[in-house]
Amino acid sequence: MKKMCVVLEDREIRDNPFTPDMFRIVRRYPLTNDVNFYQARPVDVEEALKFDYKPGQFVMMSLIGEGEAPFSLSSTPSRPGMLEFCIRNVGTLTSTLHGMKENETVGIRGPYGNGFPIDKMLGMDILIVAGGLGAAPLRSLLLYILDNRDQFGKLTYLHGARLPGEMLFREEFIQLKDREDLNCLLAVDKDDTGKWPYKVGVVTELFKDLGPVDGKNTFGVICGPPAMYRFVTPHLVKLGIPKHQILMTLERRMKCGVGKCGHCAIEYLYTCIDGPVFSYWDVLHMKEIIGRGVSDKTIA
Amino acid sequence: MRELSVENLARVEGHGGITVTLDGKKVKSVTLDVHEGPRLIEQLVKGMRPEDDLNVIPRICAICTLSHRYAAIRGLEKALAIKPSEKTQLTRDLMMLGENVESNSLHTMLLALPDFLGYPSAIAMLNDYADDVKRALRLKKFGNRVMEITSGRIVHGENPVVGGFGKYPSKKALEEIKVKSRELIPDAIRVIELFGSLEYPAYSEAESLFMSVNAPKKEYGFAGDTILVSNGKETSAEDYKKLTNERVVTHSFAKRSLYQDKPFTVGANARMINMGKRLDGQAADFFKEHYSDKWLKNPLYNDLAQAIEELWSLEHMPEVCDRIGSLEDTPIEKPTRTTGSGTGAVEAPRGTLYHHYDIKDGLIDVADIITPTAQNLDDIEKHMKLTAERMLADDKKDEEVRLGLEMVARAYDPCISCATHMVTLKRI
Amino acid sequence: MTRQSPKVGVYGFTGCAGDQLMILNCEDQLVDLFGATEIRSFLMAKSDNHEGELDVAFVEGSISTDHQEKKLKDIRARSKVLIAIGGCACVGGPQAMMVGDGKWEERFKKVYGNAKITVAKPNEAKPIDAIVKVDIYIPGCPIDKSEFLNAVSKLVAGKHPYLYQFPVCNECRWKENPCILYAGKFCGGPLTKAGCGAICPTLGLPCVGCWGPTDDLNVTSEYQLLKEKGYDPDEVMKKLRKFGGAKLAELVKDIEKKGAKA
Amino acid sequence: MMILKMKKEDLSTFLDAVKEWGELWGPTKKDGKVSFSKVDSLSQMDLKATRTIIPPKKFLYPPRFTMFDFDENGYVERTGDVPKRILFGIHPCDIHGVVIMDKLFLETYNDPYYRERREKTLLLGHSCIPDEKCMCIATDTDFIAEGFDLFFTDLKMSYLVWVGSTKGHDLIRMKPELFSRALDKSDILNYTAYRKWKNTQYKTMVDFTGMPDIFELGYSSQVWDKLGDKCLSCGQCSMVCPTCNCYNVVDDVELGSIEGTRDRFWDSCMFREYSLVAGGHNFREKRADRLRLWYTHKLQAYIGEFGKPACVGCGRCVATCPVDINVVTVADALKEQEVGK
Ligand SMILES: Cc1cc2nc3c(=O)[nH]c(=O)nc-3n(C[C@H](O)[C@H](O)[C@H](O)COP(=O)(O)OP(=O)(O)OC[C@H]3O[C@@H](n4cnc5c(N)ncnc54)[C@H](O)[C@@H]3O)c2cc1C
Ligand code: SF4
Ligand code: SF4
Ligand code: SF4
Repeated sequence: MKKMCVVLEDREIRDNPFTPDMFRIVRRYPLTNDVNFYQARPVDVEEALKFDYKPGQFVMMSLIGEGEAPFSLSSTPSRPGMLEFCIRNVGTLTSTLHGMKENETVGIRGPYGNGFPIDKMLGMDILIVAGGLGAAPLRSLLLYILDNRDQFGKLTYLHGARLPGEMLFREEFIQLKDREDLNCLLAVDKDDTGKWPYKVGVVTELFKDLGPVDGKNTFGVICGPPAMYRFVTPHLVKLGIPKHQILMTLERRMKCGVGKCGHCAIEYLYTCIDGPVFSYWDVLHMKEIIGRGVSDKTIA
Repeated sequence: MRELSVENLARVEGHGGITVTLDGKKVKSVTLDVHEGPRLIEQLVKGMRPEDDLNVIPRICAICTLSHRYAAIRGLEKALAIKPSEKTQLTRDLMMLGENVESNSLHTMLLALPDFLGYPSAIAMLNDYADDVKRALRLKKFGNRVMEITSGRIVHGENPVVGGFGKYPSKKALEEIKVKSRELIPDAIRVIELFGSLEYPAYSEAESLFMSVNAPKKEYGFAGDTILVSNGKETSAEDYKKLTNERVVTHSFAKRSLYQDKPFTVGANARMINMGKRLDGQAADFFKEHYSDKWLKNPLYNDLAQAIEELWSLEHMPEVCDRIGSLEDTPIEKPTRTTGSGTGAVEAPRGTLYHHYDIKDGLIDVADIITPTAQNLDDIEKHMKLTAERMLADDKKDEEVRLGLEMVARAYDPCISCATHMVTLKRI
Repeated sequence: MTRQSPKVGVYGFTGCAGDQLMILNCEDQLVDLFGATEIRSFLMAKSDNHEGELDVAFVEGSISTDHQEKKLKDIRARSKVLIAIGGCACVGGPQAMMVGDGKWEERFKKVYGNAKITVAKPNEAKPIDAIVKVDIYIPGCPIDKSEFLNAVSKLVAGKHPYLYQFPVCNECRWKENPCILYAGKFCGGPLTKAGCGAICPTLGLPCVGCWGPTDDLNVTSEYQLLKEKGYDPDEVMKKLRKFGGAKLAELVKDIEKKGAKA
Repeated sequence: MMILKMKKEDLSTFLDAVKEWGELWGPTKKDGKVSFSKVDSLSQMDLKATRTIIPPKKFLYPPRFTMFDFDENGYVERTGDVPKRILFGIHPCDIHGVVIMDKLFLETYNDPYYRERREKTLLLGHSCIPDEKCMCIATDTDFIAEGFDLFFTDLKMSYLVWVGSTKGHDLIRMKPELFSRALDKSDILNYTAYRKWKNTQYKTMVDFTGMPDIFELGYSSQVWDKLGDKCLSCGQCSMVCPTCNCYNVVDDVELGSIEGTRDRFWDSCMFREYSLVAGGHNFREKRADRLRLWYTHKLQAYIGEFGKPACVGCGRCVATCPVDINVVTVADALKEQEVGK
C-alpha cells in the first residue's frame, strides 16, 4: 500500500493553480459559421515565450462573469509566442467569446493534461484521424510533427467534416495536400456546393485510399465527436495497430482542470490530469470512457 | 358619451381597470373590473390536509401573505379545536406587526405619496426627496426583516403553522428587532408628519360604514373573534357571511360585498375609527392630533391612518419581543378533533380578511376566503363616482380627473396599491 | 467600456405579485437597480410606463385568460430576452396544480356560479412557456433576491445568467439538518429545485416544493417510498402536485394510472 | 509516535488553555442536529454523538466559498480570511477521510484554499463507540495512525494521548503539567482491552474484500438499473460522505459593474447536469450510470490505486439516503445480484 498521508510541512508550493493570467486576443476570425479561430498572447509580453506546452494539452479559459471552460491548444509549441484555439459557439461562455473583439482580454491558465506521448511516438509512423472539432488538438500535433518532420516516420492525416463549409482550417489543409512528406486526405459527408474536389463520404471511407500501413510501427490518433470513436477504432485495429498505440483525446465537463472538481472523472481517472489523451487499451478496460454503447460487445 | 378608463389597475388581487363612462358632465357609471385570470384557490384546497392548505393560500397575495396565513390558521385551529400557547400567540402578534410596518410603509411612502407630490414613482422622487425615499426603504426593510424572523422568509414564509411554529425566533433575533424598532421611531414619526401636512382633496367625501375586527382586551390589534361595525353593532366572526354578502359581478373576476345593501370600508381608517381610542404611546398622541370627522367621509385619510398605525406597530414590538423571550418554546399543538368548522378573521394592512373552513375527517371540505379588497370594491366605486362627478362639475381637466380617481383607488391600498396607472380617455 | 443600460420591462399576470414584490424588496439595491437599467415599464412600481422595444422582459404569473395570452405574445415580440420569474410563470403555480384533471370547469362554476363574466375569457392556468419561448427561468415562490440580482447583474454586464440545477436536499445538507424524509415523513426536497436555501427543512418543516420540480426528479420513487411509509396515496399526490404545475401533472399521470390498477 | 497520559478531569482545563491558539470547535447536538459547532468549553460538546451530519470536510473545504475577486484587470485570490481552529472530538474514520482529502487536494496540484484551511485547523481526535451504522472495521479505518495533531483515547479513568504532529506537541507544551510520560502496564492492558471491546461493538457486517473484481463483473448488472429506479438524485450521499470532493464553480458579477467573484460550491455526481457536455451529450444520463460512478469511485477504483476503499466506514450514507442506497446495500446487492428491501 502506498503511504496515504500528505505531510503538510514539507511542501512549499504556494502558487495558486486556479489563478488565470490575462491574455490578449490578437487575432480572431471565423473558420465556419459557428467556429472561430483565436490567437492570444499574454498581456505581459515578456511572458509570451515562457508558455510551454505539448500538443494535446489544453488550457482553462476564463471570461469575466461567464466562468471557465477547457479548450485545446490548436497551435504548436514549436512556434512559440502565440496560443491558438478554435472554438465552437455552443453556450454561455463560448457565445460571449464569439462576440468579443481583437484586443480584448481573456484569462488563461494551464497548460493542463497529459498531451500526446511525443517521446514514445518519435520514429514511428503517425496516422491522424480528425472529425469536426477534433481538428483542434490534432492540428497542434500535425503542425508539431511537420516542424520536426525528420523525427517521425510516415505521416498521414485524415479529416472528415459534414459539409465543405464546415471543415475547419480547410484552406490550410488543402495547401498541405501539396506536401510530399505528408499524406493528407480530406472528406465531406455531403457536398452542398457541388465544387468539392475531394472525397465525398464519411471519414472511414478514406481508409480505402490509405495504401499499405505498417501497423506495429504506427500510432493512430483519433479525435472527434463520440460516435466517431466507435466507427474509426475498428479500422485502426484492422490495420494492425496495437491497442496501446491507438490514441484518442476525450472531452468531459471540467470545472478545474487540475483533478479536484471531479466532473471529468471516468472511474478512477480524471480526464484533466490522466488525459485528455487516452489509449484504446485504457478505453477497453474503462467501459464508461466514450459513453454508453462502447460495451464489450461492440469493441470485441 | 365618453369613457374615461383607468386601465391596469394592477394588484386588486391581480389586475384590474377602472372604466368611468361619462355622458357630458354626468357620470353614467364607474366600474372597477378585475381581469386577472381566476385562480379558484378555494376549490383547489378542497380535499387537502390543513397543513397543505397553509402552503397554498398565502399565495393568494404576496403582500398580505402573513395575514392570509394567520387568518387560515385561526380558522383551522377553531375547526380542529386547537388552543395555541401564549408564546405562539405572541409570536403571531409580532409577525403581524412586521407585516403592518412593511406594507404600510410601502403603500404610504412609495405608492401613495408620489401622487400627492406630483411624481410618477418613488424612484422619480429620489432627486428631490432622497431622505424620505430612503426612510421608507429603511422602514420597509425592517418590516420585511421582522416577517423573515418570524415566518422564515420575507414573502410566503412557512414557519407559522397550525398549532404553533416550526421554530421560534432566537433570542438574538428578538433583540435585533427590539433595538431596530426603537431606532426607527423617528422615521415613522416623520412619515406621520409628512402625511399630516398634506392637503386631502374633498371630492370623494361621502358617508360610509366602517368594519374591523375587535381586538381582544380592549387593545388595538390585528386579530379578533368579533367584528365591529361603526354603527355600533358587534358580530361574531363566524357570522361573516351576514357582514359581507359576497356576490359575483360580470365585469370582474373579483367578488363583491355589501353590508345591509350598502358599500362599506375596511382598512386602517376603519380600524382607527373603531379602535383608535385604544391606541397608546406616541401613536395615541398623533391620533388625537390628527383625527377628525373628515376621516368618516374621505377615504384618502387611510394614508394618514396607516402612517399612525405603523408607528404603533413599531412602538409595540419591544414589549412583544420581551414577552416572547421570557416564555419557553412550546411544541406544535395537535388537533383535538378531525371534524369541525371555524372562521378566522384578521386585519390585513388593507382590511379585514376572513378564512372560513369546514373540515371533515381531517380533510378540508369547504374553504371560503373573503379578502379586504373584495369588500372594498363597491365602496371604491361609490367614492370614485362622486369624485368624478364633482371634479367634472368643477371643470377639471381629464388629466386631473384621472389622477383624482387614481388617488382614491390607491388610497384603499387595494392589495398592492400601485393601482390606476395609464388612464386613457375614450369619447364616443 | 461602458454599456448602454438595458431597457427593461416587468410584467405580472395571474399570481400573487410576490415576485414583483421581491424586486421591490431589494431595498438595498433598488436605487442601483433603477440606475443600472432603464425600467420602461413596471406597473407595480411606477406610473410613467412606456411600452416598446425591450432588451429584457421579466414576466411573472401564469396565463389564464385570452386577454393575457395576447398581451404576453406582444411582450415577447418586442423583447430580446424574456425571463420567467417565479413559480407561476415557470410552471404554472398553485393554480395549475390540478391541470389536466378535466375538472377545471366544474371548479370554475363552483366559485362563480352561472354568472357570465364578460371582462375576459378565462382558461385553466398555463405557464408562460406554453404560449411563448422563454429564454431564462428564475424559479421560486417567490423568487430569491440574490438569484434575481445575480441574473440582472449579469444581464446588465452583457453576460449570461446561469443557474446550476440541483435539488433542495443539497442546500439542506449544507445546513446540516436532520433529514425529514429519512425519518419517514413527507418532504418535497428531492423533487424540488434548490435556491431558497432549504428554509423549511431548516425550520424543521417539510419542503413544500415551492421552487417547482427539478429537471431530473424521480417522483415515482418518492411516491413509492411514502406509500411504504404508510401515507395515503391520494394525500401524497396532493402534496406532490402543489407547486409542480403542468410538469408534475405530466409525470404523475403514469403513477396515477398504475396506482388505480394496483 | 509519542503517547502521553492525561487525567480524565484535566481535559476541560486543557481545552480552555489551547483556546489561546484558535477557536475551539466540537460536536454538539441541538434539535436533533449533530454538527461540529464553535463552542466555549468542553461542557457544550456532546462527545457521545456518533457522527455529525456533515463530516469535518466542511472546515477544510466549505460548502460554498469565494475563490477570487475579479475585475477587467484580472483575478485576485481570496485567501487569508480563515480563522485558526481547533477541532476536538473527531473520530478515526473522519481523520481517515481527511487523509484521503489531503491526497486529493494537496498532491499533484496544490489547492491553496484547502491548504490554508488545513494548515490553520488542528485535528484533535477522540476515540468512539460504534453504533449500528458504523462499519469502519470493514474499511480498516477503525483506528488511525496519522493525519491528526493529537488523538485522545478514552480509557475510562484516563486518556492516552497520541501526539501526531509538532503542532500537536506545541499544544501539549501549553499545559505540560497535565501530561505524563509515565505509562505503565495497566495502560497497555486497558488499551488492549478497549481495542478488543471495540471490535465486538459492530452491528453492520459487511465485507469489502474482492470489491474491485465484483464491480468489474457486475458492470452491466441489472442491479444498477434497479438501484437507479430507486435513487432520488437528491445528492445527499455526496454531501455527507467524507471522501466526496466534487465541486462546481460559478462567477457572479456586481450590479452595474463587471467586478465580481468566482465561487466554488459542493456538487454531486448524482446530478444530471454534472456530466452534461456541449451539444447536450450526457455521459451519465441514467441514474444507474451515476450511481455506478459513485460506488465505483468508493469501492473499486480507489482500492485498485491505494489498496483500500475510498469509503472510511463512517455510516453517513446509511444514515442519510431516504431510499436506502448506501455502501452496504450496494455491496450486498452486487454480491447477491439482488436489490434488498
Ligand atoms: C479537454 C477539453 C478540450 C476542449 N477543447 C475544445 C476546443 O478546442 N474547442 C471547443 O470549441 N471546445 C472544446 N472543448 C469543449 C468546451 O470546453 C465546451 O464547449 C465549453 O465548455 C462550453 O462552454 P459554454 O460556457 O459556452 O457552454 P455552456 O453554456 O456551459 O454549456 C453548453 C453545453 O456545454 C456543456 N459544458 C459546460 N461546461 C463544459 C465543459 N467544461 N466541457 C464540456 N462541456 C461543457 C454544458 O453541459 C452544456 O451542455 C473542450 C473540452 C475539453 C474537456
Ligand atoms: S429534509 Fe427534505 S430537503 Fe432536507 S435532505 Fe431531507 S428530503 Fe431533502
Ligand atoms: S443514493 Fe440516496 S442519497 Fe444518494 S442521490 Fe440517490 S437517493 Fe439521494
Ligand atoms: S461511502 Fe458512506 S460509509 Fe463510506 S465514507 Fe462515504 S458516507 Fe461514510
